[in-house]
Amino acid sequence: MSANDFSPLAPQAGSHVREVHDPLHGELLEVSMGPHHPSTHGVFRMIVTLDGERVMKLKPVFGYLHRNHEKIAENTTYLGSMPYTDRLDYLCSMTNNWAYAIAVEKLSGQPVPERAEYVRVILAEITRLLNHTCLAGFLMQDCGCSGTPLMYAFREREKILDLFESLSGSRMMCNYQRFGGCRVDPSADWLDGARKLTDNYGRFLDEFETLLTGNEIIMARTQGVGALSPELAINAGVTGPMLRATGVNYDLRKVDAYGVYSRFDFRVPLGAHGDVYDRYMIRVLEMRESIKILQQALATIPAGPIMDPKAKLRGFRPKAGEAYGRIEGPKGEIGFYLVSDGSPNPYRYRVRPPSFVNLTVLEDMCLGQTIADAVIILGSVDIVLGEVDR
Amino acid sequence: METPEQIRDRLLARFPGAEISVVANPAPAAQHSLLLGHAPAVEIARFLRDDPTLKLDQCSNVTGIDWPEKEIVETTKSTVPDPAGGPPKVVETKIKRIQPGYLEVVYHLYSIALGHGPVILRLRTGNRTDAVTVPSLTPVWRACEFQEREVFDLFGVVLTGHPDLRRILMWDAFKDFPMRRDYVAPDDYEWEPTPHGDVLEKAKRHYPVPPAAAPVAPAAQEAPKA
Amino acid sequence: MLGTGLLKGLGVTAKNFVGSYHDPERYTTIEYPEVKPKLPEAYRNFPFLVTENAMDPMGTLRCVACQICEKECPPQCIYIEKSKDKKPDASGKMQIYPAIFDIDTSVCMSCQICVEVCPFDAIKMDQVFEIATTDRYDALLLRREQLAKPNSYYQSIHPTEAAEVDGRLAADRKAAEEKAKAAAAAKAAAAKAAAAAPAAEAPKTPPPAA
Amino acid sequence: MNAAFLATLSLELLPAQLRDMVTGWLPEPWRWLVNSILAIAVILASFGLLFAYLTLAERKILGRVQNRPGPNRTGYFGLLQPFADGVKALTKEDIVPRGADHLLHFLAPVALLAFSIMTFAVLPFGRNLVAVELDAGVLYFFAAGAATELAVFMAGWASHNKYSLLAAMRALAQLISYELPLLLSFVPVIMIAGSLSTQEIVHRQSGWMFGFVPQWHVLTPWGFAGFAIFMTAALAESNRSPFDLPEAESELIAGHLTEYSGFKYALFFMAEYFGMCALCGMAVTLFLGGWQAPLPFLEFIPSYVWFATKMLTLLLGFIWVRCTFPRLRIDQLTRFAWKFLVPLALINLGTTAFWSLTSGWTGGLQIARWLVAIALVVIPFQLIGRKLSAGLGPRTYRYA
Amino acid sequence: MTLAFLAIAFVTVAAAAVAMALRNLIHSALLLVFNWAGIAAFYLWAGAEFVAFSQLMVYVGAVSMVVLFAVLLTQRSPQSFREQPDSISRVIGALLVGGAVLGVLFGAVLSSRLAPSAATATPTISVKELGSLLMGPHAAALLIVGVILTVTLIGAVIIASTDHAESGKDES
Repeated sequence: MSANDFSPLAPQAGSHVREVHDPLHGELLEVSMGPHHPSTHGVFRMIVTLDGERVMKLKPVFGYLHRNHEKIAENTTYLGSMPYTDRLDYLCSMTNNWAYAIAVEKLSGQPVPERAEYVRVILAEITRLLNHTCLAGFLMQDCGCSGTPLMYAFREREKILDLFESLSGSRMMCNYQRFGGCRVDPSADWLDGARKLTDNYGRFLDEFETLLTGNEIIMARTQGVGALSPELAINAGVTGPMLRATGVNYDLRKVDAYGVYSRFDFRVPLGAHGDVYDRYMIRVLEMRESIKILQQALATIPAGPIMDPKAKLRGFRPKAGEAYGRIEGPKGEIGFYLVSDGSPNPYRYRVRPPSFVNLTVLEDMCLGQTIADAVIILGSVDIVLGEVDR
Repeated sequence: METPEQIRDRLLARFPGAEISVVANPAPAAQHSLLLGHAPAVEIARFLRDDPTLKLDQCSNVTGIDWPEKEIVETTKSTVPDPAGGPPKVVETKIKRIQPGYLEVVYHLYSIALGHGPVILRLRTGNRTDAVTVPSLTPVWRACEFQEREVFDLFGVVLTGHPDLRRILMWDAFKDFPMRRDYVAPDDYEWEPTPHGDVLEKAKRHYPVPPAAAPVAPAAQEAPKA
Repeated sequence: MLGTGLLKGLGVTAKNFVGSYHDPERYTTIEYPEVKPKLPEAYRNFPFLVTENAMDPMGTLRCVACQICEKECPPQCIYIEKSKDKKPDASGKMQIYPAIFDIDTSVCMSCQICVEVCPFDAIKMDQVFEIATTDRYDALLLRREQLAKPNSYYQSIHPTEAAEVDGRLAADRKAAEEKAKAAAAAKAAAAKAAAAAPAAEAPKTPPPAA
Repeated sequence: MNAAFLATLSLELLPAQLRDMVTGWLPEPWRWLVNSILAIAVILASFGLLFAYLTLAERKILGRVQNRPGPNRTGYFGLLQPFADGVKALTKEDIVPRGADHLLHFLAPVALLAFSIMTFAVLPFGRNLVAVELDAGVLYFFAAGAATELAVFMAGWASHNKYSLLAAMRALAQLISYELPLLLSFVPVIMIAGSLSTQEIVHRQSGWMFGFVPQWHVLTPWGFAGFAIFMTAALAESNRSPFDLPEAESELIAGHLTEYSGFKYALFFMAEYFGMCALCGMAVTLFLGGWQAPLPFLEFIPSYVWFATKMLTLLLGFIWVRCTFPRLRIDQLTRFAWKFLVPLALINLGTTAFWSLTSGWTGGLQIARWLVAIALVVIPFQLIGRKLSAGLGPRTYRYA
Repeated sequence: MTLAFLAIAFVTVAAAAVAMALRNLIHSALLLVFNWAGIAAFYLWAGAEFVAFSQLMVYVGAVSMVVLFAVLLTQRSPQSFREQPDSISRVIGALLVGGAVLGVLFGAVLSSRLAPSAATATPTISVKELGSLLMGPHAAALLIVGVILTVTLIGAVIIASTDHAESGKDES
């Protein structure tokens, strides 16, 4: 293969399609899908080498949305980086905030009051509902449904975003959690709104499943497509629903039991084939488990302070040292590695993004499949470019 | 889950010649790490992954850290008997020492099989200019493939043994390494007449006379609708 | 039997089609320009400076130009220049006021950290989102005059929050007055004692009444 | 208008009377010419309008299914939307790629539209409302339909773009592999009706069983199977939802229409809708009893109204399917045609043969005849269906 | 009526002639389609609707596809056509075969006695009788035609696939 001159600055003669002569297969077609392509979920580019319909090679290229979030974090205070974590995985800002807060609390040994832990669990599970609903909608849109499941998913997403807006002030950029608790204490009627949402969510999921899960065309399009073996998944650091779809029982809410997850009983669904259908089903079953957690958490949320009184808002200087905190985000294990040297700015601030690492196996899953399947496999990996490129 | 010291001893027993030491972590999380030499790094990693009691099969996070030269001033207090027989004076001698800078790659390893917590490995380069190679652990865990490419892209650490070491976030024609402490951002600057702070200084430096094309702000400042 | 999944799917779409005519749950579109969206009270967009009353905005600005928000703002979009002279604030104390207070709304991301760190409750979050302009630079740079809005406006957009802030401020003012009164009383007592003891000493002039 | 004329005025014969009134005062040789021109004008006008409002109906129904209003800004409830789209298509710049074969590039949409409109000649819209009374009407219909592949090939080849040619090949593969079940599914109707003339087929379906059940072909076991196969194949022929591969945007390429813009693209769009209307019209004629009234006491409603309502319900069915189903891959699509529809259509021929040979059975044997016919339809469907979807099916998940 | 006859005849012959002359294979293949449409028009003019529409359907619908696919699959770059005949024996062979075919055609035309000039009333034959005729006495002919068509298509594909591999080498 010729030298890799696909960088945006290198002059591109004509369209991004080049004939590549491979002695083994004769005429191969090298096509660049993206960065501006309707089905690549944002500025993500795949350089696909096709033998007719079959994918022979697939090279993901990203970095188009790279704004070096980590360099910015090194020049602002610990608190100043919190609003930027909303922009990492812009679908799940609450879980990003929580992951960052946990890492800083580990770094500085900051205790968190009971009520704040419950509120954090509630918001994380609501974000999981939101993310998995959106994914199901986008995946079916890639399969070719003309927008119907996506619109149903967005109808439910609006209800969740209204909840976030009435609590934190902004729909997607919540900037809600602080080191040692949360910024605003959820009022009683907010909690009633959350209870109403979780009770009705089961009905929406049933309707969604009758439309999609039994659909023969979807089964034909997604079963057996993009299968991933458990050994490769573990070795490639895949985490989240994509890992559990291959049958590996690894859910940080059970393994690390961070926050107050140990007080709620919920189950972790596991797949058997690791293909696109399993990833879709695992996310739907996880939504049902999240509803169970939410109902228990909303029922037993204690009163008390939302913020640790001794937590310092400004002038926050953790002692020198380092810490790696991680939580089970909707897309997988999102972790923050912080090295502090005693100054108000972190010395090194590293985000461990789940979708970035999950993309390692994209080529392994797409080899041998048709180009139409490669689009669906990418959809099932559930990437958000803000988190992949940081 | 064994403490880093126990793991170090077992490793030293297993790999006699290797230089393995524990790097303490003063933060309350107390996640101490193991500093490995370059030669045995890959074997040690493979051993950590396959050892029945550890089974660290998931490499969750690979990070690069840049430690530039640091001037360390060590003040040692020593009591010097006063020649004139008076009370012994306490003399502070300051020894200035330049600690050579280096680039460091940190691996956080977890075990999915046994579910226990992070074992942290640290690999350090010789210095920050020419000896910037570190053995890559991608052959042991494929999870490191993209993250090690990111360390190469943003820090300039050359990971030997990596199957496809290219830039991953920046475009290939990019020369510098942005995440190093001594990285100077390119001064490509578009006219923006915001009249305050460093943006103003930058504007003055670039455009002593503001270009005529600057849009003329409408005179009447209508207050935004209340 | 092959095809039952498809038929059930058709059933769901039919139910939604029919539902969209009678069930408000299934007809979620708000036709924006005609129907204004109902904003929750906690909604925040760009910050604004609180003034005590509307008549003399520049005179009763709560902000004392302490520049904490300028330091804490993550994207550094606030620019403050202190005034040379002082002016009395609500509780009568002589305070510096900001000669220049700019917020570059093209940079601001409405993260409300400035509101959180402001010790004087001088800056709060606004709820205005229709601020499109034709000019990319000056129109988006809101100056002190455009930022200043009366406390009554603050009470109209964030009622509960405003009530709580006013309560706290009133309590602080009352506490400050008692302290001032107590200090005045103590000073008066000390002055009386000093006057009573050495008759010859000229009594100190009493401090200006608070 | 004299009283006698008013008396004989019945809605049923209104169109025929209007035509006679118009051609009445013309000399003999010109009457035939004006008559056919009038028929052409009426068909073009009515189906042109139907096309316009079908695009609007599609977007409104799709909107309502997705809990949103659909276009409602142009005119009341968006009624002027089709004309707005028409003006937009007209004013858009028509880009022809440099290397394209200009003649073929222009000819492709025109040919596609011409062949689609030609198929309307034989559709029986009413009791005596058929443009051309042909003895081999159905054969003419599918002959005109078969030429659309030619136009698709021309479009793909003339765009001088590797993608378009690749997509044209895939579209041709789809059209050809669904041509077979389409033709095989109407053969039983010809076997029972005994004639290729569309009016004859509709007359065969008149009359009522037990006083109120119409004798339509769809209400017989072989007829229902034939109808189902015909509609699935019609979906594929007109590139509609589960088979809309050529215009799949999430695929690699935008199909053989990539290099078309402006009014030529609108022509392709129009040809697709005309094709869809023609196939629905033919389905109504073959299986749903053409312009027959469903119940005896509804006879007073004119026949062309019945034809229109049945065709509209089928068109709404097309739109309903488009709202719900995802897209099949190219290999699944062709495998579905060759391994599922064609065998079922052939078996359906056997069922119809059994049905027509046993038409003499009465009483108890009648029920046996129905049961055997139904069995002949359902059992192969189950067997082939299970073999087709081997390995696919709902899954159960374990919890850790 | 002769005007209509002459028009159709002219279109048919012109289409065939131009098809022969054109260098662009695709254009000539499409012109061939006009030729077949012309023949279908003849049938229609003669009142045999069934034959006209089956001609339209079979030729314009299916055989044109076969021709176009064959042209596409065996599309070789123009310069690899061999312009000059290989050897004299080939030329003589070609002429002999051409002459033989011409002789047979003229023999058949001359021997068949044309009906008297008055066009006999077109026999009103309904589709049902046509069907039974086709399935009865002429069934064998129908089956042979079907087999020939399939053989040609499979042959085209085989030639194309072998050519494809061969042509793949010399020009990428």
